[in-house]
Amino acid sequence: MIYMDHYRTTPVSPEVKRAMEPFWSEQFYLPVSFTRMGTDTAEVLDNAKARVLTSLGLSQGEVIFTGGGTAANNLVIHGLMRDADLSQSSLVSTQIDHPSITTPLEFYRKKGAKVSLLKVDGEGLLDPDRLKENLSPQTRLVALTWVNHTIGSVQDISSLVKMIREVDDKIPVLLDATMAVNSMDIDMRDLGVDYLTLSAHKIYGPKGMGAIVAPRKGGLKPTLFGAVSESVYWPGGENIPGIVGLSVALEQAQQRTDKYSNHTLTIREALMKALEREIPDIVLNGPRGEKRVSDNVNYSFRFIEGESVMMFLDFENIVVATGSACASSDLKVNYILSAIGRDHEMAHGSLRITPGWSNSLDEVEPLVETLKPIVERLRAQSTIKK
Amino acid sequence: MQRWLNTEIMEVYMDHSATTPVFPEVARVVYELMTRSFGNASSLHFKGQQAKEALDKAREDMSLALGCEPEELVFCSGGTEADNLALFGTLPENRSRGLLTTGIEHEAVLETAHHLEKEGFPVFYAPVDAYGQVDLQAFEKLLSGPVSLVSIMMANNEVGTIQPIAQMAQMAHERGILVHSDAVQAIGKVPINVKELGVDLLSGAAHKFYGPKGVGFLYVKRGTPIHPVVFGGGHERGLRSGTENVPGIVGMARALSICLQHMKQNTQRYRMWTTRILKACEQLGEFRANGHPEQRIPGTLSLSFRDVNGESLMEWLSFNGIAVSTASACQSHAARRSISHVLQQLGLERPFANGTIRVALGHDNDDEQVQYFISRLEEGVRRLRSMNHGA
Amino acid sequence: MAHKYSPILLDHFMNPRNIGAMEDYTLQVTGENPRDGDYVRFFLKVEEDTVKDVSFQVKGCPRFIAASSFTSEKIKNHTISEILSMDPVEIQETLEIEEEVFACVSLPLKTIQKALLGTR
Amino acid sequence: MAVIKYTDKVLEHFKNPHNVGELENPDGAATVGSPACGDQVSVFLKVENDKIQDISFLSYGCASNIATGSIVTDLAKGLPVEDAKKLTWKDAVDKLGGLPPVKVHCSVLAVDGLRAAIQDYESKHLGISHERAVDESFLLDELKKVIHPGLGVNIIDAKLVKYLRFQGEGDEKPGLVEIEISLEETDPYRHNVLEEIHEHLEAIPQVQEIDAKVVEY
Repeated sequence: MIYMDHYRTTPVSPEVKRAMEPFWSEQFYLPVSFTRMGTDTAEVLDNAKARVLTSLGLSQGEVIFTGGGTAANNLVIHGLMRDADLSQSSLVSTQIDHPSITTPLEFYRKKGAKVSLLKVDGEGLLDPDRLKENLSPQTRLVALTWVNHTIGSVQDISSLVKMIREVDDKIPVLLDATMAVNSMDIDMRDLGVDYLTLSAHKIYGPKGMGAIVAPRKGGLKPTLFGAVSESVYWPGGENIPGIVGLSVALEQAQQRTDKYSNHTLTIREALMKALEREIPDIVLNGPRGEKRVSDNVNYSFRFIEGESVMMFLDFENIVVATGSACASSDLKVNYILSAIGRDHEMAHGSLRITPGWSNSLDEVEPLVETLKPIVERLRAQSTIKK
Repeated sequence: MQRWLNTEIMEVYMDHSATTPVFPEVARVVYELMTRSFGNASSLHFKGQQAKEALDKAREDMSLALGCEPEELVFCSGGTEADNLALFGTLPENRSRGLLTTGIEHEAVLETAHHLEKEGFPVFYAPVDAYGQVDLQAFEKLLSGPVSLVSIMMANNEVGTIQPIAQMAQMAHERGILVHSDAVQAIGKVPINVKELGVDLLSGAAHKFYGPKGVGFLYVKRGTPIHPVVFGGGHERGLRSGTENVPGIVGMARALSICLQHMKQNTQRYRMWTTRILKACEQLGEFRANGHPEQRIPGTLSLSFRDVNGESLMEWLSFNGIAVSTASACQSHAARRSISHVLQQLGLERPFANGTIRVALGHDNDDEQVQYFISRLEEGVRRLRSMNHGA
Repeated sequence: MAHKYSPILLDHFMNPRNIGAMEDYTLQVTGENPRDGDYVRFFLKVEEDTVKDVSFQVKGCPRFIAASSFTSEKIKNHTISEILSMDPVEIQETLEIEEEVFACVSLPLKTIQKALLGTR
Repeated sequence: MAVIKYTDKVLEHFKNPHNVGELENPDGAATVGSPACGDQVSVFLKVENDKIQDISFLSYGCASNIATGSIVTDLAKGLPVEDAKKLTWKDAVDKLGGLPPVKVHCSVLAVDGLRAAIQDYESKHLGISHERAVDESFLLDELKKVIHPGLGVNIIDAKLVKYLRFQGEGDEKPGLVEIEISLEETDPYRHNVLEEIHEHLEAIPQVQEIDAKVVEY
């Protein structure tokens, strides 16, 4: 089996699984004052928060554990917009940000806020000047996805944030770092963003867990209500095993970013070379080299549709992803590929191959050797010819 | 500190209304899905298919257990998120009509109701009797007000009283009003069929019925007008976006099916132990048992002792290895109330309210533990009373 | 943050010193916490301006019971002026209780000080 | 969640599709659908004494697109032309042991391709012109090819189309098609249905302008 769809989800690592183990049936109690069991659990939560802060280079700050990465982005956006005068508010992001950012922004556009989803260049990169043009005193939020989950483009966050701070250092900046945590060393002291969000199941942690990390407390208004225990933002019974799992996964990931990026980069480069050598009429989606994250490969295969390619690979126990509409939940063509200028046909024919820890260099050759005849065969029976 | 104790300490957990240990079988299932077939349910390939099949099976099993259709279940992170979606997702944008609830709801509904009031929604609180049951006459009158949603919990988390949900749902539906019920404390303990209850929305949380933490659901009857509050990739028919927590959901479904298998037997065990505990409390004198004598979640006891501080009694029990919770303390530092909003609403006199503990029996308790609990309770009450009036 | 009881506080709660009524007391005083009806009743034997003996009855939370017990131990064999100069903060720190969250901790000492002031 | 669960029959026809390829100088040929929408099928026919003597297809699309192309050509092979015309997409779906609702439109496309190839044969060899007057009933038949992916039923039978008007010669704006279609705001396929309506109607030369409004009643 060759699993190369780590951008969809990752297995929980053995260390994370071990760390979560005690909190299912032994130490299962919730943080309750003045009870031995409860105060022990409270310490576990404090350690988890400390682990998250130190992993991201902070000695203090706010950590909000949520029910997933999507929930984290929603909580920040709703938290900033709760009592804002929408007619005087402008929200800024890009056309290729993750749906958990663009869809809440669309929600506020319908309620009267000005929403600018900025164009990006053909490689998915945002030009700081274009961002600058769209900043105004009414800007309530700039939301950016650090690494694009489809084409692996890496936004130049430091220069983008520097430019925003020059214009107005009070504009809240949300940075979705979900696909950056594995490969990029994060130090939030120099990043200068107000809210960083991440999702545990993409970094070898448990599903159903996300987090918001902020250098300074306050700033958000609660938009989820209930019995406040550890956090006023995510009330109710805490997901102790999930929280411990996320914190250990994050700590592990940030301790091994160099090893991880080297490991995946060698696979990425080998795969790109082999594909471009073996299979004609393919086009890379997203940038090459430095501007592309180490663990993402995305090509459009002309004249054929992606779901069919994926199914054939599936039969050979090779797991990848496609941008084809036929495989998407709402039959819409991949908006990110459209945004970087790919026509529908190219978008339908795209494959996203994302290696992770479990992959090795010697999987590249069998993958390409299996893929080659599949592409040839589908092209032979295709209605469109070169 | 052990020197004055004559008996061995026994670890006894009796706070199952707060949270429960995960069934070992459930923990195994969650592991299996977390580490091996870890596919993402939304992906197409066979790794995703395995997760997808597991998710579909869990959705089917749970819908069978609750008496609804698979598509009528929206999975989310827990009871709190389910309650917030039920309320924020159905109330009309123009605030013309609002919410009818009670003063003894769990914070997940009550705090949301307070926020809705601040946002300009009309909110009405139906009165409850001394047992905590809704006064149906007053409820019916309130239904004629500007109400578009009724939200009343199926069973109270502090005193266990079960509400006449089916009757209230019928009355509300006569006026075209939607009905939501927070059934977090009832699921897995008493039989629930959403069609018989007649509710439009119903929420549950896995960690209350021996399932994993961080996962729950909202039942949304087909055709109920509801919009999402969490936006993104359009998962769960667009009502709750975000990658499905397949291991959590499958664990929840397995936990519910195990609870249903043991429900009859556990109910008998809890009833037997409840009678024994109440008898001992009567003998201690100056005692009140709160909540409805029959229509109450089996195994949930709210015990009030005059001239005893609930927090001290809890600490004494905790010191003896027994975990219960107290409704009377500034222990929940955030709330800093002296006695809980529920006991106040029930009109319990203050000297009793101050001396209240909640005991929630569970699957893992046994006779010996109950006997040990009774002996420690008796000693604790006598001891604390002796401290203040030299009994 | 979930608060935790310190070992010394638990000791005073589980083994309250000087608990019980007193027959031949010279002074009796009761302090009540209006919020939750907790109260403490001190029995003091005062001779030559010194508290020779003290005992108390109490109904309250573990912090309140511990504070009463610790106070009773602290004032024994001290002169009235020494007791009047005692600071409740010291009790709170020894028992490791965050005062701002649990104001009731200083009630026992203040009750005694008020009573002793009355005898001047 | 519209995650596709294929039957073994579908996978079989997908893995080893029958009748793939392009026939030399076919008696009838046609291409329907478009790569833009992710689905296209070309069908080629050889007819002898009114029977489909040979048939083949090419496809651009997903697994069900290929499988339906394969099954439809299997069903049509050897049939008299008149019977082949009566084949419906339901026959194809039943032969495949069922298709998820979201993939039913592929079987419609394959049958559409077969009928278009037959019409091409009839007009070239039998001089039958299939010029049908473009009016509301013609448009209704065209719109019956638009399947709602969530329901697996076409938007006409599903009673989603609430209003349809075609302005022909003599009306104020000849060539204008006005449609009102009822789709809920939270319907994930709202965008896809509108796109398919445009794709089908834009292929009709007489249609100059399409005004498709979404209503919620």
